[in-house]
Amino acid sequence: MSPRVVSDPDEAVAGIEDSSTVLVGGFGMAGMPVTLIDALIRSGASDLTVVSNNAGNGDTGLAALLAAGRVRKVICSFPRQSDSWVFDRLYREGQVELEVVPQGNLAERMRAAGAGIGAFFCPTGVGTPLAEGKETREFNGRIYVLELPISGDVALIAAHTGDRMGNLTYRKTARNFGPVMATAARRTIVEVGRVVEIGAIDPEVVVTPGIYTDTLLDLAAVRKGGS
Amino acid sequence: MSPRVVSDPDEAVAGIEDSSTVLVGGFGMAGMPVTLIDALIRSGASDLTVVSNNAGNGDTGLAALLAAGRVRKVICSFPRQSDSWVFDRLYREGQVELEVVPQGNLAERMRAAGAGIGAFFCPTGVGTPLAEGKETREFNGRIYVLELPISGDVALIAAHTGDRMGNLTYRKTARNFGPVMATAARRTIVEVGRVVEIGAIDPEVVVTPGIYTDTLLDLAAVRKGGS
Amino acid sequence: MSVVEHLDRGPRDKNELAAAIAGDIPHGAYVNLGIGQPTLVADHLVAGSGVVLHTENGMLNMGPAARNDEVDPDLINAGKIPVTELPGASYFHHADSFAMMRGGHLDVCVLGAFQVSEHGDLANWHTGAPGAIPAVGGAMDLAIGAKSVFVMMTLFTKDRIPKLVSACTYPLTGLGCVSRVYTDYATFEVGAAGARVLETFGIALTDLAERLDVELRGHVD
Amino acid sequence: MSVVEHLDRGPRDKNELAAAIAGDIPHGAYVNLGIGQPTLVADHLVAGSGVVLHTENGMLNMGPAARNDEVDPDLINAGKIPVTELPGASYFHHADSFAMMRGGHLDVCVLGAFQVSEHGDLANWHTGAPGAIPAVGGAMDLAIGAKSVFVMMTLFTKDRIPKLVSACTYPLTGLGCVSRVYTDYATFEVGAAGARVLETFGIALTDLAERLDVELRGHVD
Repeated sequence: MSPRVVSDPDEAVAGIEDSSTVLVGGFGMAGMPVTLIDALIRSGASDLTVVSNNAGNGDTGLAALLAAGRVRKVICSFPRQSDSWVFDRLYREGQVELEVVPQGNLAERMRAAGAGIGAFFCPTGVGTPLAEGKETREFNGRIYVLELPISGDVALIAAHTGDRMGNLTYRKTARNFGPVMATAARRTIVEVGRVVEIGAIDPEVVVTPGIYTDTLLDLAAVRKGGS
Repeated sequence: MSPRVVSDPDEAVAGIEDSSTVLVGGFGMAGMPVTLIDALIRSGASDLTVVSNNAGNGDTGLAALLAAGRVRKVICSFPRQSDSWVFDRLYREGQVELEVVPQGNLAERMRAAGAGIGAFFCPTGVGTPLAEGKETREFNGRIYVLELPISGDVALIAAHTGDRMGNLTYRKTARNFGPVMATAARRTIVEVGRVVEIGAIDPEVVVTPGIYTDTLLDLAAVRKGGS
Repeated sequence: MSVVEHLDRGPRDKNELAAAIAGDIPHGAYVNLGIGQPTLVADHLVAGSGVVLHTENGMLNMGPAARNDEVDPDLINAGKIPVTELPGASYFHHADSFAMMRGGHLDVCVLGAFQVSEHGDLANWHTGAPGAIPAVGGAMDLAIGAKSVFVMMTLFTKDRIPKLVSACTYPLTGLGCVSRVYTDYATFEVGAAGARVLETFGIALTDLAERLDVELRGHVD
Repeated sequence: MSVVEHLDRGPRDKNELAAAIAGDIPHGAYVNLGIGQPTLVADHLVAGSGVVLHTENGMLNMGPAARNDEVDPDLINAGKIPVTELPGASYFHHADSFAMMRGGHLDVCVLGAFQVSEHGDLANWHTGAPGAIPAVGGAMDLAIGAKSVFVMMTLFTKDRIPKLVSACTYPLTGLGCVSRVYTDYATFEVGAAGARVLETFGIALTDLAERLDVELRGHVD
């Protein structure tokens, strides 16, 4: 199905249920779907598992979602940052669970979910606390750890341009987790800087094919106050 | 290292040793590195294992390599075609070994080799003769087969444009196996329609980053008789 | 649900089958059409169906076969036939293309078959004949890679042996993967609960049941 | 090979360390510089070195830190600092970026460390302090993902405890992954065969050996 194209952030995130696993794109602020996260907070959805590289910084975005008490568990590679005070407090108070995953495993485990891989043997983390209790096996003289896919009920990502078929392009290092998360969730919601007509994106430069896009939030229309 | 840029096909393939595993790009004739295959035949390298989607057709390209008696084993998804008489004869005479691999497994196993994955559990082929003797395991109620990476000593692929850092773009469905094979071989040799200066390819549209390219054969220069 | 018996006509030809399948593909679906007869389905997808065709050699929104000067050797389908590109197309490499398929992102896949079992097992890659050279291509990936797998085939071989069977005797392509079988004489649902007839063409249900060695659900003798 | 003792000078400062590492990076290498001090190495790579910098958040041929109006929020390095793009750059997503790393395609990775063992084990992600919130980022992937992993660190903690050890006491980042350790007082080779001193700075080899609880190969008392 071609994606729904909407200009109302609340409409974009409507239907995200309590207890969902939500994949949230971005690395630092690059590629962070801030408009969708704000709408998710307004939606009231709670008991969420959030999968994202970081666990929020400052008081906005993911940090605000955490502060609002909507997150049961965070799966991320790097929760502790100089300005991750919201997460730090909730974690120390036992208000939020944490699964720390090496960044490459985070990406590859979501890629596996999107690609139909049941599990994979991975070279990262062997002999470290993050592999404790996990199955290991030797192939060709090297030891690997068995890792399982991470899939989402919903992915919230940001892209640069999207056409009305949902084909997406990204910009510079804001690409990061977006293309992987788009494949790993049952429903992918994308905020884009601009929506263009079908045919306006060169088929050779599409990064996320439209098959992965379910809802497209047109930020240009949001700025204009809807359309 | 930036790739060597050469205009002589024989120089491009020099150093491919007997008993090498050679990944050969292309699906049908689209993306087939015909100039490099011809040079590989002239090089005399023998006892090769060839990994490619097909096992040659007509009397040129891979079929000619097979006819010259240089191939010990073929790993492919679809050897039998209406015009694969060279392979068919050699196979029936017991002159060449065959490993048939589902097309998606062929791609994913090479991707695994390039990505440092030790093995992966795959949904394709469960319960079929191609999974016989392979380990299976259930995850989330679905059965998967354990598949191992396929890596190459050399990859021979074709791309559309390459810059002098080895960044590559492809054209339409000629992209097929090229980007995957480029990651899966210790040495990747690429024939490109044209070589451009560094900076001439938009960083957003690079499909194969230069890190994967070792040798770039400039077909435009080959046509001009070398430069 | 009662079975519709079309007795005022003969069995369906391949174009009628293709049209029937096209009619059952939901609006806006992402669809892969297997090599051979399934490609005929494309001709019957009406404009505005919003159906997007995937070809496993790395493309979404594939257009019709190329004609004359549209032919471009870099633009072919999985059957290696020159095709065209529709607006909104995209290209990707083989690993991404099969990840799309194996990850369950396609809605419908239409395949030919040598045999389909009442439980949805598929045999379509190898006759098992001694000396035959095995060649699987993308068949096993397609079989397990779509939300719904439709088979399009004649119900009987030239020797009048049924191809819908209680258990496949040919080497399997996939287990329990087919949900619907479109044949000249009838359309079936297959799966864990067994086979059920939806429609017949040019044959009465009772006659059909006699010619098959398969228990048909919902069919009362 | 005899050890070079530089006794006419003090220990190296971080810029000297960075310069030494830059000098040991082969021409044209693909290199990832870890967050923090290792990024200083970039300042010492001479023009024409052909070194291509990888940043694991999805870019090859990263340029220097962005200044003034070069700052682009969409263009940052793994430390989330705005950077620039050099001609011949390319962008890719996180799975492709870590596939590049974990597949062993990078030549050199330079990392900071809390501890390195004589056998090349690395501890650089977690002090193991009770109550510390664990945060690994890409450290474990970087540790196992390059053909050579160089560590850049001070040889002693502020409490003068050696960070080159016989066995790490901090939680491990990777096993046997480090090949060379650049410190203020000395450069070491580490690995399966144990630690070996290559050069010392402002300290005699015998004094260095006394301050470490590690057997130094090639060091004769």
